[in-house]
Amino acid sequence: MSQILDSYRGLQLGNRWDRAPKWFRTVALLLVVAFAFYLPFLNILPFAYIRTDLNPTGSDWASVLFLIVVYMIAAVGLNVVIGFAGLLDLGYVGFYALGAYSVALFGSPSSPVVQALQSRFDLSEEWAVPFVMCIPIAIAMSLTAGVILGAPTLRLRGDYLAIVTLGFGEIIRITARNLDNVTGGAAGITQVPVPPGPEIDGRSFFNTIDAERWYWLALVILILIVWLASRLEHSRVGRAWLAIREDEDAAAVMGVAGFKFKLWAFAIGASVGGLAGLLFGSKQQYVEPNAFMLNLSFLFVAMVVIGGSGNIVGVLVGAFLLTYLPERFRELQEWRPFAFGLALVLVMVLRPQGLVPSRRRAAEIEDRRHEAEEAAADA
Amino acid sequence: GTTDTGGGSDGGGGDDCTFKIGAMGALSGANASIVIPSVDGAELALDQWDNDECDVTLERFDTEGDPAKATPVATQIAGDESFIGVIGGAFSGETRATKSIYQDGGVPMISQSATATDLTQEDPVEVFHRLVPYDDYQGAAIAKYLTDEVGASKVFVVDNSEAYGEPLADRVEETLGDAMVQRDKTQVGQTDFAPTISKMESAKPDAIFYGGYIAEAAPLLKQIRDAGIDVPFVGGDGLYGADFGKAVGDAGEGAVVMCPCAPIEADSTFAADFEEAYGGAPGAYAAEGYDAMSVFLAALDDGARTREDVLAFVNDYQGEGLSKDIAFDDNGDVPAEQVSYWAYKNEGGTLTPEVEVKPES
Amino acid sequence: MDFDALINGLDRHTLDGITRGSIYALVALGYTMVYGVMKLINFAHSEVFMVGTWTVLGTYTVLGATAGMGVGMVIAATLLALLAAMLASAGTALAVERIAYRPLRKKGAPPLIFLITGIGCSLVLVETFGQVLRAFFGPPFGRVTVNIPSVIETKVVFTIPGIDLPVTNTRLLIIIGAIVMMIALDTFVNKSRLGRGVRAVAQDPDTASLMGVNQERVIMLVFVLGGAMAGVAALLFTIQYDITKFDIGFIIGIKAFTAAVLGGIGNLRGALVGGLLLGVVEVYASQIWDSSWTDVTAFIVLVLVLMFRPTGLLGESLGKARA
Amino acid sequence: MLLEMKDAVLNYGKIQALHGITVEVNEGEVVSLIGANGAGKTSTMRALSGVRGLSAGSVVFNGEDVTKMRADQRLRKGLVLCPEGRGIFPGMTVTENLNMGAYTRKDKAAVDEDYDRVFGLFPRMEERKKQVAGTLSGGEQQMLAIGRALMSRPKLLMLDEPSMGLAPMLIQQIFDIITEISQQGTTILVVEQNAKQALSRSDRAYVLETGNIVKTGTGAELLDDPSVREAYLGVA
Amino acid sequence: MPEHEIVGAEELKDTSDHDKIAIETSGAVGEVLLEVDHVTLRFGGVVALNDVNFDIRRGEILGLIGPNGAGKTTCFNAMTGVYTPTEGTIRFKDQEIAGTKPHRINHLGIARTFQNIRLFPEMSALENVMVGCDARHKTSVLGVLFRAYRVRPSEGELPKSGIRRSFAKVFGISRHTLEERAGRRRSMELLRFVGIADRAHEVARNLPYGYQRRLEIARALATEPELICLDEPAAGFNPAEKEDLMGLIRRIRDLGHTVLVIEHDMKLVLGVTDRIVVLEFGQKIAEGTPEEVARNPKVIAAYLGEPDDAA
Ligand SMILES: Nc1ncnc2c1ncn2[C@@H]1O[C@H](COP(=O)(O)OP(=O)(O)OP(=O)(O)O)[C@@H](O)[C@H]1O
Ligand SMILES: Nc1ncnc2c1ncn2[C@@H]1O[C@H](COP(=O)(O)OP(=O)(O)OP(=O)(O)O)[C@@H](O)[C@H]1O
Ligand SMILES: [Mg+2]
Ligand SMILES: [Mg+2]
Repeated sequence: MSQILDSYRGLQLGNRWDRAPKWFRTVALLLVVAFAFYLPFLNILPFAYIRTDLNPTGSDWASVLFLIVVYMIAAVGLNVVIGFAGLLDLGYVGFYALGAYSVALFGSPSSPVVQALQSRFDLSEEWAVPFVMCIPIAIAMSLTAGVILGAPTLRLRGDYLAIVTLGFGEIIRITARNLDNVTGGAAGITQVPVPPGPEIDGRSFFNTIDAERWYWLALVILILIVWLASRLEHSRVGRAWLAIREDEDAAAVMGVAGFKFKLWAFAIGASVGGLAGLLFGSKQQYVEPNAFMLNLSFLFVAMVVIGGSGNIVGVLVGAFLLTYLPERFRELQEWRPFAFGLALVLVMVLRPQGLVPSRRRAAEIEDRRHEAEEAAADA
Repeated sequence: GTTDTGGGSDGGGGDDCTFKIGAMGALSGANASIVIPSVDGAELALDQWDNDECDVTLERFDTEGDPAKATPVATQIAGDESFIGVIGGAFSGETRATKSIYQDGGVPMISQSATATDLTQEDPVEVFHRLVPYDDYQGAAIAKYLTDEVGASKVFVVDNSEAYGEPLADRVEETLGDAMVQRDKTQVGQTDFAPTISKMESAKPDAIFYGGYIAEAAPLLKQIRDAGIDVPFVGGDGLYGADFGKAVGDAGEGAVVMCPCAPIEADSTFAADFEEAYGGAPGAYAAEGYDAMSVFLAALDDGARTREDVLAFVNDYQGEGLSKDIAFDDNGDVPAEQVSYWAYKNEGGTLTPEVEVKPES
Repeated sequence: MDFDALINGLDRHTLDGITRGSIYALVALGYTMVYGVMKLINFAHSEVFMVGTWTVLGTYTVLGATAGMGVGMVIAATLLALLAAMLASAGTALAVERIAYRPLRKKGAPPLIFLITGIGCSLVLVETFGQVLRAFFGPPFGRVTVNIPSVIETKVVFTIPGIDLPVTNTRLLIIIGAIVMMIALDTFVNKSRLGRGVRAVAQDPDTASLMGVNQERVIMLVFVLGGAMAGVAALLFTIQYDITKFDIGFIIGIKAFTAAVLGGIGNLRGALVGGLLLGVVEVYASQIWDSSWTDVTAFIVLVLVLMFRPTGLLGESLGKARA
Repeated sequence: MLLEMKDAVLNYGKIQALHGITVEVNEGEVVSLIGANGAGKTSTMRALSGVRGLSAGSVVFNGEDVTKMRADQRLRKGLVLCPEGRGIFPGMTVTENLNMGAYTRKDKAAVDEDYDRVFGLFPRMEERKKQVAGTLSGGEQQMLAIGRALMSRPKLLMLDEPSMGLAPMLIQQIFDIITEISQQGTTILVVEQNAKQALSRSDRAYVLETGNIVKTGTGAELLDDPSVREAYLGVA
Repeated sequence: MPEHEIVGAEELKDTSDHDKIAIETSGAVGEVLLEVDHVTLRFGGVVALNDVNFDIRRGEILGLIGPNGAGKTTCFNAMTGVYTPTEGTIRFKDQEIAGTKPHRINHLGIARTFQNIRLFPEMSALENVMVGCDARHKTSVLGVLFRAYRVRPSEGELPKSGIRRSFAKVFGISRHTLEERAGRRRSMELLRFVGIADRAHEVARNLPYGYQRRLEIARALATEPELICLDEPAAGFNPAEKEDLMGLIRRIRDLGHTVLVIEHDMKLVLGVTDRIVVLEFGQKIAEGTPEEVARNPKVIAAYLGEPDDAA
């Protein structure tokens, strides 16, 4: 019973938000954004309890925030694929890896690719592709990969696509590991470039110590991506995705070019994933194939689903919780994976519509649940 | 870049001697068993430390061996002035990802087990030191053992395609030269090695080297023996640990594990103390962990009270450790002549020291 | 690239591949059955297999079985281990269904949610052996590789004449075991009344219930059968490889799922074909290159197959109506 | 009385489809249920067959309270629904579909007899024995669905719009078959839009409007009822 | 962002205005619009269509009837790109369309409904129709993302309030926004046209059967088809409802669409069509005006049976 109440409460909150006057929504949104920017310095009790460095063995709060935002970006991108277009992508980590590897391969002076370019064109040993140029390269590489993967496989239905994408993710990782003389092999690539910026106190602006600057950078990108993604959702594109998800054949007969829209979803998801990977690789200044294991793909999917697939706010919440909680509760130590698994099961069983579901999904599930309840005549 | 919220200590300058030392590595997850004993060893060194003036605590930071989890930890440690040193990283990947952070923060590191060559040879940083010899040396020692002790002239070299096994096997291959007949690769998580076995059957080696971890070595060795290939089997320090004998069972009888770790006498005080504190024989790199901590503690004994002091002290340190005589060269490595390699033979499920090997330097 | 090595020992590599693939096939059955009926990838199935391997270890330990026992003892221990593994795996599968899937079904949740609870369950089971049981009972539980006594000693039983290919008893057992189980299951589903019920629920649960099929029973049956097959796979696996580990299921699970898709998920015979093919492709690939490229090759073969046969080699057993 | 549904309430989420209706069917009768789109006819059938549970009310069949029984349990008691939209198994062949109809039956010989009976009624099905049912035309699927329902030898056969999508000739045929089955001793409850046909062949009928029974009487009575004529027979 | 504002609430009051949803046609009434030319379609051994020939003329209502399994739906499927004919060609406005992708055929101007309703069940009625409208919209995915394509708005399209008004005056309004608005308006209009505007915001799954059938028609109309194909639109309707539907079909024609309708209800077919084509066993057995067909002995034997006494 309490569950029903809960989900209604969730709904009502959304409704109230919709009904609130426009100025109120704008101001509230601005406040939230401002608070997000202030977060790394949050030091007022009791709010400061959310920090991850309270525990003596906790990790740096701003760095964790950065990682959270990077995963949020990835999750928002994956949500376009899973939540909007309804394509199950279990290899999203592949695009994330491509983004990270692009900036490393082209931007790091110690990458075999850059070294080959140096000797080919007689460049100095410090030369590498500047960071700013690496951004379009990363996006282009992951986007191309998305299209190359999508074009032959998007005709496949549902779960066939899942296994093919899963394979793709593995192919990327294994290839990166095996091609020693291109990617640095299992040892990876160091000296990945950072974004340019003024020097402060003899350190570059984006350095390893002042993680909050990285966080702010990622946050700006996240806001941009969220803004663009929500534009897609409430447009003919979002509608087309929804229609394809519900009945692809009928949609085709109604003039929806199913393949084209699915490919777009894939391409958009891929480039956002690549962007997230780029941020990650650059901050870390080091990429290695083991950072892109299959588990990360599952984690991304879990972020999208647990928060409420299809709803951007839900996905943000999902990404936040799944990244934040294990960091916050470090004292559980080696019990963390167990607790994590248990939490996944419990949360989903208790709230199958996700923590912050899209209203459409919530209503759908609510209805179905009533039906199912009544159908279960044998209580 | 962090505001000091919770950490009660106002560490840093003055004569006040309240400090923390971080230990960073995979304390949970699949690889934890390789790391935890070394941190326990460090803890033991701290417990046994006799100093009234200073109050030092060891903080264990779990990275799951994942560089992405290690960087926030490193930033945290670097940003908290009360940390005057770090033991770790335990693995090479996380060390690569974090050493520039520690360098920026000026935090001295002593790694108990990161062996990748490039860490000190390609882009060394001042703060990084390690107590284990790097892969090149290890590979050379293994190759020497194979040719000199085993007397092999046709070695079959296998690695696990990972950052640990691959460079090690590369180095073994390089040193062996013509004495290697064939090279093959396996994957982490693989259980069926039929393709490798069939390659071995046609190559007819007189010894086999495997650069990888126990999980794959156990079924591999079992399948080698099942196929009737009865030549000596040698592994790197990835197989060093009490688990090896248990995992491989009867098939592992006589297999050799090479480790840059001197045998700890079962009746030594360290072994006994460790047993008492942690309820088991000292595991992988326990002695190295102990030594790393001892170096830091010696710095405090010496009056070092800041990171710079400690770093300077570590750089110049010379002394006798549990695992070896300790001194660091300019790159942060222990000079080759101080390192000893030991071949341990698996006898009835336990690794017993067989012979010491010195690679030519 | 070394095609010579492949061609020279083609017979032998094929046998190796079939052995490897037999186990994939048995595990793939669990994926395929659950998928066929519930349109759901049971992510926890890999752990159903893992529990089976531990059960074999447990049974041997309890019986005190070791290498080199008499023939009678060996047969008895193996059969007992088989029974125990089948029961334990089936029980685990059923438990997963009860805890993670049934409540969702009652609430009419979309398929993605099942995926996540499946992943969650998988993690819980893995950690149960890697952490929880270790905390309470210590070794052999934990994150280390554990040896399982080779109760059946590997021996060459005969040599295939003409090509001079030795076949060992364990291999023979694995291949024959897998094929026999497949045929039995296939016959059951296609010929028996209950099997027809399974297929009916797969196609239209509501109408199936109008025909007198008890949907819940069918779903339970599917999990039990899939679980039992994973138990068989677990025994055969331990006979051949002699080890287990808390996360032993992960890779085999992914391979088996790939095999199921390759053969046409939802199709029992497809699981066999897909499993064997995958095994053979992998072994061939490790001959041509080395094992570090097997997964890449296998996935590329999968994509190629799906491009020409979008529903796998044998297609889905469930026809699709249009317009 | 063979079947009695009392004060049945059925909800779909927030939508209430049945507002407490009472329906009775006596042994041997043909009873029809007519009403506009969305009146709740299908919902009534679902509730009777057990595909959907009731929020309130009860169903008694053959003297036994079946309110809490699942659909498959009710089927075993002889309460069989041939659902709206046919609900055939698209991936099974025609024969296998018919087989499913006999899922709960053990009397092999009688089952074989029933095959012949069904093929006698629908020769088209015999021609298409091996065809996958999903590719049958709309009307063919309807025949299959009715045939399959007959295979379970129902005590009470419930048909939801059996004539939907059928060619005129076939509609005649279907109604003839319904009469025939009824004469062979099966009680029938039928939902129909083709009210004229249905009423003229029924012993009794109910008129459903937005989830309520608004009229009931013998078929002939309702055929003559002016409001029924206007609303459901298209005759002013 | 609200998922559905209550658009058109005030518009609902004024009566339906056909001009707003009438389509522009590009040819003269009576010319051949679609030509089915010797089409044969086999599924393995089953010959679903056997050398079928007929054409549809602009502006007419053509009935397609025949016994169950005669191949009527298959014929639709071939015309809308779901199936490709084994032999023969289908020309629409003199263009070969056999084998073309369904969505392309839709863009060319053919829309359809389905025999077993296939709406987008979780979308509201309005959204279902908007998907149809989108078929005629031009904004690309990038256009939606960046909204760079700006259009100078007419006075009526300008926002009322100050800042946004001046902004729109200077920078124009993105084509996407304008299309979106137009789509909503048109969809609402269409819902009203088929008579289900009162439940525009309800999820399609929850609509009563009759509403769903009409919603399918509205959705098909939204793609502005020159030819609309209705597959048994009256199935499951009672006589009174069928009467309404006949009116609706005529009004659809009046908007400028050409209509092809499959139906088993002879009263409806005879009452509404201009011409009828009869199929049996995949072959055309008759063609002509309703009167001719109803008298044709072949048709009576194969399909109608003895003179129909149904109401
Ligand atoms: N699955 C469902 N979910 C929600 N509402 C439903 C569902 N099925 C039916 N309804 C609603 O319940 C009411 C009764 O529907 P029902 O299908 O019983 O009508 P019916 O009399 O059979 O109509 P028809 O002649 O169209 O078949 C309708 O308003 C319908 O919209
Ligand atoms: N995909 C398919 N595979 C095999 N046979 C098919 C397929 N689709 C249709 N058929 C067959 O083709 C014939 C024509 O079917 P179609 O659906 O066109 O009939 P119809 O005229 O629409 O009949 P109805 O009025 O009953 O809907 C039928 O005999 C059907 O079984
Ligand atoms: Mg109905
Ligand atoms: Mg049809």
